[in-house]
Amino acid sequence: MSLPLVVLLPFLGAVAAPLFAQGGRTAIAVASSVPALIALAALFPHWETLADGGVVLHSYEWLPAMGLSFSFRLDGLSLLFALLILIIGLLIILYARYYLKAYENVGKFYALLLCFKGSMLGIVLSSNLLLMMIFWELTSLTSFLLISFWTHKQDARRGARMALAVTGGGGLALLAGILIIGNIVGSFELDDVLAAGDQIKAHAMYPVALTLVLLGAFTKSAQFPFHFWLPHAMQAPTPVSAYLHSATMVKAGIFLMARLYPALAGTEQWFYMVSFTGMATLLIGAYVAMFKHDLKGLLAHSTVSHLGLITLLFGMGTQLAAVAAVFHVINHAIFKASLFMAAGIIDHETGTRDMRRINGLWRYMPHTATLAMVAASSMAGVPLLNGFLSKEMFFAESLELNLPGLIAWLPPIVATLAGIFAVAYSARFIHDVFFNGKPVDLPIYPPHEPPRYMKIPVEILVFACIMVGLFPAVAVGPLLFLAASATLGGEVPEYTLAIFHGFNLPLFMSFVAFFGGLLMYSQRQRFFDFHARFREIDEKAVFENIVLRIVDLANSVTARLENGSLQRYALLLLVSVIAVAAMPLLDLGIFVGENGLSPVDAPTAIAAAVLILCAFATAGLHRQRFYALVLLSVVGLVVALAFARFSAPDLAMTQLSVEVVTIVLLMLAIYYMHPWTPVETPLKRRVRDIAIAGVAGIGMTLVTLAMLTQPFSSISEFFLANSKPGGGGTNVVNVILVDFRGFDTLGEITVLAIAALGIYAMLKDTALTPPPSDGAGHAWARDAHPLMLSLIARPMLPLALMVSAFIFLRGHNLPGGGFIAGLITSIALILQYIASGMEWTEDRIRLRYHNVIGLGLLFATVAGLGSFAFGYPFLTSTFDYITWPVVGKFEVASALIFDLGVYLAVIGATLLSLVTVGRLSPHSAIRPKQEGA
Amino acid sequence: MSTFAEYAISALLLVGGAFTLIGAIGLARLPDFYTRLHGPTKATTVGVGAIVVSSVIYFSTLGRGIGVEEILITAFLFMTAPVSANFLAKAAMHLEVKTTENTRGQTWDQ
Amino acid sequence: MLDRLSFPQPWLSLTLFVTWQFLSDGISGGSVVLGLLLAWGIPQMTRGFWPDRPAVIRGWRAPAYALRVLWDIIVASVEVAKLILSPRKPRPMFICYPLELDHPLAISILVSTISLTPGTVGADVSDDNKLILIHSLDAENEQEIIDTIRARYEKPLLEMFR
Amino acid sequence: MNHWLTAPVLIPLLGGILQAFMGYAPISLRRTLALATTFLMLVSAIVLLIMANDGSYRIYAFGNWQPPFGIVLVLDRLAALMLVMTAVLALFCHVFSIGGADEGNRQFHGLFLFQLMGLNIAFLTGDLFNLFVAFEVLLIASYGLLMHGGGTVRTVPGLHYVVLNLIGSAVFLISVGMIYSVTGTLNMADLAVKVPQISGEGLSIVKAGGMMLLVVFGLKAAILPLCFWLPRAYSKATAPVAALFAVMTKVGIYAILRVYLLIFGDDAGKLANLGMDWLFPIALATLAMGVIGALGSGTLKTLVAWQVIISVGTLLAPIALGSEAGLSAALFYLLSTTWTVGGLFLVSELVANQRGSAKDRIITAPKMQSRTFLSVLFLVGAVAAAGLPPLSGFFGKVLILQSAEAGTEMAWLWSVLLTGSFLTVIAYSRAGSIVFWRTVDGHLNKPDPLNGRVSVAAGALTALAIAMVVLAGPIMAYTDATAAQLHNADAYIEILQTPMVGEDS
Amino acid sequence: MELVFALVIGALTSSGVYLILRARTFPVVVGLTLLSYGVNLFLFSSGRLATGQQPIIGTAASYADPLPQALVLTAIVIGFAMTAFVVVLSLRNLADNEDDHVDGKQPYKSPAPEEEEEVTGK
Amino acid sequence: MILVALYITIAMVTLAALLNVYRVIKGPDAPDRVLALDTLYVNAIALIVLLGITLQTRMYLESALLIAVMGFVGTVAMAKYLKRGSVIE
Ligand code: NA
Ligand code: NA
Repeated sequence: MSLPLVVLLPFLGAVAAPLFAQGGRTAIAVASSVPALIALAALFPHWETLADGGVVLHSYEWLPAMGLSFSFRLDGLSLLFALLILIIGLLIILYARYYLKAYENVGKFYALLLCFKGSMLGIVLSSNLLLMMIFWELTSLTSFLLISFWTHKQDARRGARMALAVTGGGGLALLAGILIIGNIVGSFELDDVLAAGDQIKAHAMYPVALTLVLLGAFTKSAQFPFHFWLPHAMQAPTPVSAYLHSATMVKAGIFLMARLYPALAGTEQWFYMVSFTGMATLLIGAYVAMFKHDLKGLLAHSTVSHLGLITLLFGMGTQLAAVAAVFHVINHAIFKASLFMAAGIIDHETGTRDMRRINGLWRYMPHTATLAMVAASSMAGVPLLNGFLSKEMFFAESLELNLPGLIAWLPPIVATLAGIFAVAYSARFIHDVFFNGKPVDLPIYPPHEPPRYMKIPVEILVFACIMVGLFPAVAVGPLLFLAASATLGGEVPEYTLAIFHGFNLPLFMSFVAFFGGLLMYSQRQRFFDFHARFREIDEKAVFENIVLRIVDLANSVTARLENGSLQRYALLLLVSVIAVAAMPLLDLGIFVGENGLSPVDAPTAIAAAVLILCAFATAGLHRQRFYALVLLSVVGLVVALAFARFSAPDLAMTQLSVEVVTIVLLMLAIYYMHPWTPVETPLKRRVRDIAIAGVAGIGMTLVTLAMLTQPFSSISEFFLANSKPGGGGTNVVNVILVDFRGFDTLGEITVLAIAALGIYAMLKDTALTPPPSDGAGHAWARDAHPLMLSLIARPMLPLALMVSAFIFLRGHNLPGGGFIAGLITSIALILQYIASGMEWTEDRIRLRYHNVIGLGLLFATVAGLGSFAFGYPFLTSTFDYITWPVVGKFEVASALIFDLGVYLAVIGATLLSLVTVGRLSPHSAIRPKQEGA
Repeated sequence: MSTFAEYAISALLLVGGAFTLIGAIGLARLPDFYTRLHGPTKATTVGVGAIVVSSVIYFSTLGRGIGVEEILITAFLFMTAPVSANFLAKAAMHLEVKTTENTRGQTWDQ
Repeated sequence: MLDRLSFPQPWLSLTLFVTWQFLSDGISGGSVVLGLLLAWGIPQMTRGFWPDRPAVIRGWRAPAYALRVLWDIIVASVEVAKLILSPRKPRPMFICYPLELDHPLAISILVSTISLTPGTVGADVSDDNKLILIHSLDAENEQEIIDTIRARYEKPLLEMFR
Repeated sequence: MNHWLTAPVLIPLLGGILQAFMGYAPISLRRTLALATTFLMLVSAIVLLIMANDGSYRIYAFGNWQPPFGIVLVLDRLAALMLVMTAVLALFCHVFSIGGADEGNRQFHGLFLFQLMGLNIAFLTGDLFNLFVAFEVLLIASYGLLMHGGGTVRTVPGLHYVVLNLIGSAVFLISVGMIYSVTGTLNMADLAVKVPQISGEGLSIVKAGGMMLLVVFGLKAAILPLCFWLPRAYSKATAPVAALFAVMTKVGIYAILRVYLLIFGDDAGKLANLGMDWLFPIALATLAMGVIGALGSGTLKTLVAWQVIISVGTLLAPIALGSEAGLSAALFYLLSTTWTVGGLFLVSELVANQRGSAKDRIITAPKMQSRTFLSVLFLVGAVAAAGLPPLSGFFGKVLILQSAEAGTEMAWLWSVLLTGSFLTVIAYSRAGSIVFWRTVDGHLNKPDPLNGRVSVAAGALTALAIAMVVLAGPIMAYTDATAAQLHNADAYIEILQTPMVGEDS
Repeated sequence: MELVFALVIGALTSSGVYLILRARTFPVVVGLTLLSYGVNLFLFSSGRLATGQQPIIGTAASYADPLPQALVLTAIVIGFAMTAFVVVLSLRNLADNEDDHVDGKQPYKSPAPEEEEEVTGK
Repeated sequence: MILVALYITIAMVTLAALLNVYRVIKGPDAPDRVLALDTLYVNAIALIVLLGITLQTRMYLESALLIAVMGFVGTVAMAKYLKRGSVIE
């Protein structure tokens, strides 16, 4: 339980910390250090187990399907890192207490810091690679938020986004790599993976996996060419940069290499990828650090360089190198943390980090200076300090590489060269800051020592530098041993943590580095001049430009594709349809099925010819809009005739009534539109459209032809057989509509209702001014409701109502039904609107069409619900033949109530739509003449 | 079916067809809108009326009852034809549709 | 409340009832009941739509008038047919017909009649209901047509609506 | 027969009817009733989920007519999952809308409920033509909702959306005609029986029909090249509507799953796995297009709208590969992405309301009100959407990645998906840092403070990304079972044998 | 007969498709209507063509397939609802953009990149 | 005999319909087209009735009745549009 606790605590702390923000910085700092303290306490008891070469495992099932488990693992390596994270974390908290200003959002700061710490602990303690992956990306996220803590600073935001992009992106690569490894091993549990090293290396996917994993590691620990994000991460408050650069974040990549060392290392690919990347990073980092005028900039690049060193060591693949690497991890963490804090103090007290302005601080803050100088010397690799030991080991290892021919000299030379630079920039850090004359107009003058407690963390770390430097075996020996053995997976080579190994080549290299460095610093001006020839590139700007470039590109691509043209979209849709249908239809070709063609009678042929002619005419003459409408109604009429001709009386009637309503609606519309359509699309486009239309038409023709001549049998036999006995009606179509497939009809009238409500809502507050005259310039006639029409219209209403009743009642047995009846009633009412006007009509029929619609839907639904009472499913119809005295025998069918619902819904929807559009008319307020007459 | 009925039906059919056709011919070949208006309002109406009546007789002789639908249709046609004609004429006058040169008298402006 | 039970337009109710009996094939108890229901309900619903009823309608004169019109229609159609088929050009004419009728219903009946009968179409009625514009397909002289219409149709209508 | 199956249809229907009557009732009453309806719908959906979890098929034969003759509702795990997903999303959107978005149009709640009815029918129906009707119901309602909110910005996108879908409906009918003309049936189970028996020219006709159907569903799902209508339509819609529309594209995906696994599944003889070979590259292309769009978007809502397209691609890729694992992964991701995107639409709206004239445009503006709250919501949403740990999106994507068997498909899927995620991260971080962090001096004329309803709705919907992680175990178990059930078409076909009420079984 | 019918459907489809691809709302609406006529006829004919076999029990010796007829009836109604909606939507478009172009004649412009450039402070 | 008469009549009515369509397309003025359309509707009634007689069924008579009604309403609406612009006001 203790391991999950260690990881979980900081997150809990993150939730709790902000609550202490009110209590001031001290309160929150104390609160925030509690988790770390508990964590340390929790880890302590495990020391025994580890010392006996054991491993602590706490594992809980989570998502076996995914291979993801809540398993944590404590061994030497994870212990080492955990301790670094926790202890340095504690010092950072203390340091930040004094670094942050009272007015800053300390709650947010500590919360984020703790989240970050928790994520780091998660990485080093997870025993499940997927779990580790989760924490890995969490560090990217939390560091993103930490670096951009001062959100008002542009550089901070950019630096943060860059860090996120690089490390987060690398994380995705790592994810892929881990998934492949898990795929090979068949498990994501660390033990299985580490045990399956040979299997992994033998696998075909090994190179891919390795590359992806290394991408993750290199991006995280700022290896060339991904190093550029790290220096910009120092835009974060100094406590954060100190933490990120020394113990955490960048060390995550290193940790990953150490962690997976047994699984992945020891191959050609590993050697070349890792060591050469390391070498490049080592050199470049060291070189650039030399020329940074920004204090933190110098340190940041030195971090890059040291990370390169560690990577190179891992890359060498020898066991001793690995040991050296682990050792340098410790040392670098210690001196780099202290240096950053020192830099922070200087920044804090002088108000700048520009070394060209900061001079001679020795006089103002001797105490801080001493600490910084010791740490810097350790960074330079001066004997008797911890930095020296691991660097010495490194030099030694660089000679052990048995590379072919001259290349064998490359590592030692690079190592020495980097050493020289390291000494040089360390010297600069000491001399240029604390001596080198007087300060140049510092923002804060005179600078003085920081608050007492702000120095304590630095003092502790510097003390560690010296201790490790003088008594390595005592100070870190056991820990190093455990870590190394964990890294190497058991056997640890012979190594001695002595200060002096006698006069040998490594020692000589150290001397060269030391004095070369001093020489180089003394001659710095030459180098600066030389360096000044190359113009410095600002990675942030480059990154930002790349992002902007990408965004612009995306923008233009999007604009080109998503260009807001319906014609384009419709074209794409239609072409897609044609494209997918083309292949099957092409093998179909002109196919006439075994039923063959039946003879054509002249009237049908002529009617068809008329329809085709008018359809094409509608398309061809669509610019004269009224003309197009007339042609359209001819088409509609012939379609209705076709339905009648081919045995569908109900359809014929429906088509007729729907068509006329549509036409009326369209006429209501073109009143407000231009009477003709302008010529806009160029001829080429029109020709293309004609081609597409042609293809579509031909396709439909072919399908229809093939379809109609194929023999056929369908489920309809059932409907014909059961319509009368089961549905109580002889009009099978109607029985299907109200019974067999009543649910479709319910949906259909719902659509009608929604459409009407939507139309009403859409036009509620729309104002349209119609053109004062028609296309030919005739002003519209004044007389709205001519005498004869209004006279003839009125007697028609009762007749129409009776016809509706007739059509409605017979619908179940003969052509007709609620829908057609409804349309007839609607048409009759519409005629009243046309003849006598809206106002006049609505004075006489007080119907709120919304309610009619609602009533219709309600009737239909209730009719369906009725059957629940008898335990039958929704829409189960019942019918019976009842005999009443006078009336005699007659049929009552529940379906009739359903059909009544249809009837009402149709009336309500149709009229609501038309009336809503009618209301747009500016005349709609004018009272018709008839009122007076 | 009695031969008389047959004669009557056939006659009505032919007469109806003829009138319908003539009405259409009028619509097709008369010189201007106002003259074309006459064909449909009279000939076509009568023609279709005749056909519908023949249908009445036909089905009643088949013993399918007297078709009131047909009667409604006829009544409806006779009621509406003049109204449509009147209304279209008004529309035409409003649009100042040209009359043939030999037309006497004036249209009213609407 | 009582008027709700009455038959506001008896003639309409009668028409509806009779038509319904025809529509529902064969008179049965059911058809009678339903017919009565409709004959009562529909006028109730549509009562507002009827034009103000004429002072007096002498209904019994209507059939005679109808028959005459029917006959004239047939004659008219034959004449129009002849004219349409004959090669000679028609001699169209717009005629203003001064009205004696004043009841709107009567006027529209007259106009309908004119439209259905000898080569004439009732093209328009003046806003003050005093004039009808008639388009004659093939007219020799104006007065003749006016007189015919007056004698054959307007007089009987005047009789009916007084 | 179990009447519960009709609840998700009848509850919103009756609620909608009520709304139609209550046009002039006080808004508080209408709101209460509407919200109650949505809540009841959620309850019924959960009940159905529990029922469906026993892995059996339940059918409901309307009018007590034996399938394939009558229309049936079929409840299985997938249907139940879609129902719950929709109901949850709907509830939060509805709550949000009551924060004020529903004002100015009395039809809003009616349309909203009818839309839900249409969605639920689509998820439950076992009849191809009834699926068409369901589509029409939810479409017509969506047209109305899309136009809700006044102003002129929605008109043109709305028009495009409507016209394209009308074309789609026409194509749908043609496909139904083609399929019926050969098989002579409309019931999906019956189709699954009949399709394998087709031979000769009938084959080409049904094949053409099936492919056209795929295009129709593709249009609904907004796959490339049929996705360009979506960004403007969604980004211009009122927030709760846009959020609800997060489920609309999923209807298309659902239809693809249902029809192409059942009717054109592995056992469909010559028509087995119809169109799936096309679907995979298209899915990846769609994903890529979505990412490009997201990178180029100028407003938060547009960004989220493109995210919809990204998720469509992400979903369809594993579905096209057709493995059971892939299907399960897709279903998990489906839940995650639908809710996340919905939440992000709501958050964007809140942001837009706080930034004065800058609205949700990704440009510098004066510091907004309640920035911390909103930025946290956005962060959570973005992390979930981009598929970063530790939120649900990450799990969905990992499952999808794991589901691909080694081979070229895997290479393609992985590279496109991961590169996509990478660029999405860039897009979100950029948008977020500009909108929330980069501020100019000057202050906004006091925007109306966030009211409780909208904050809760947006917060809760976004927080589902966390809840899903906590419940990842049971959810995955369910999706696995669902995938297994979907791959066993024979069991579905047996619904044809279900006895009707009054028959002795 | 079948060929004639097929040609009719083809004609309706192609004229519909052509009009749908126009730039103004009115032709698009007309096109959709034509297309829906064609589609309805097609769906109707998926039950094959029959003469004088109206599916009304007792009025014919054999009956045409009633199911497609019922489907088409539903389709017609839905089609009508949709047409009505799109007609009104085009009116709304006309009202909002003083133009009946399907794209509202409002060139969409995504915010220009310089608008997104970092602008610091004032 | 009826059959012969029937076929002749059908021929005549179909021809008439063709002439109407000719006028619809020829115009020249909008009223001409509407008039022709109206006449076409009336002819359609005749065709339906004739179809009914040919098939010896009354099932299509309601369609004929509806054509009469719809034709009239359509014509009226179009005429009103030509004259007044706003059909419903
Ligand atoms: Na200096
Ligand atoms: Na339509």
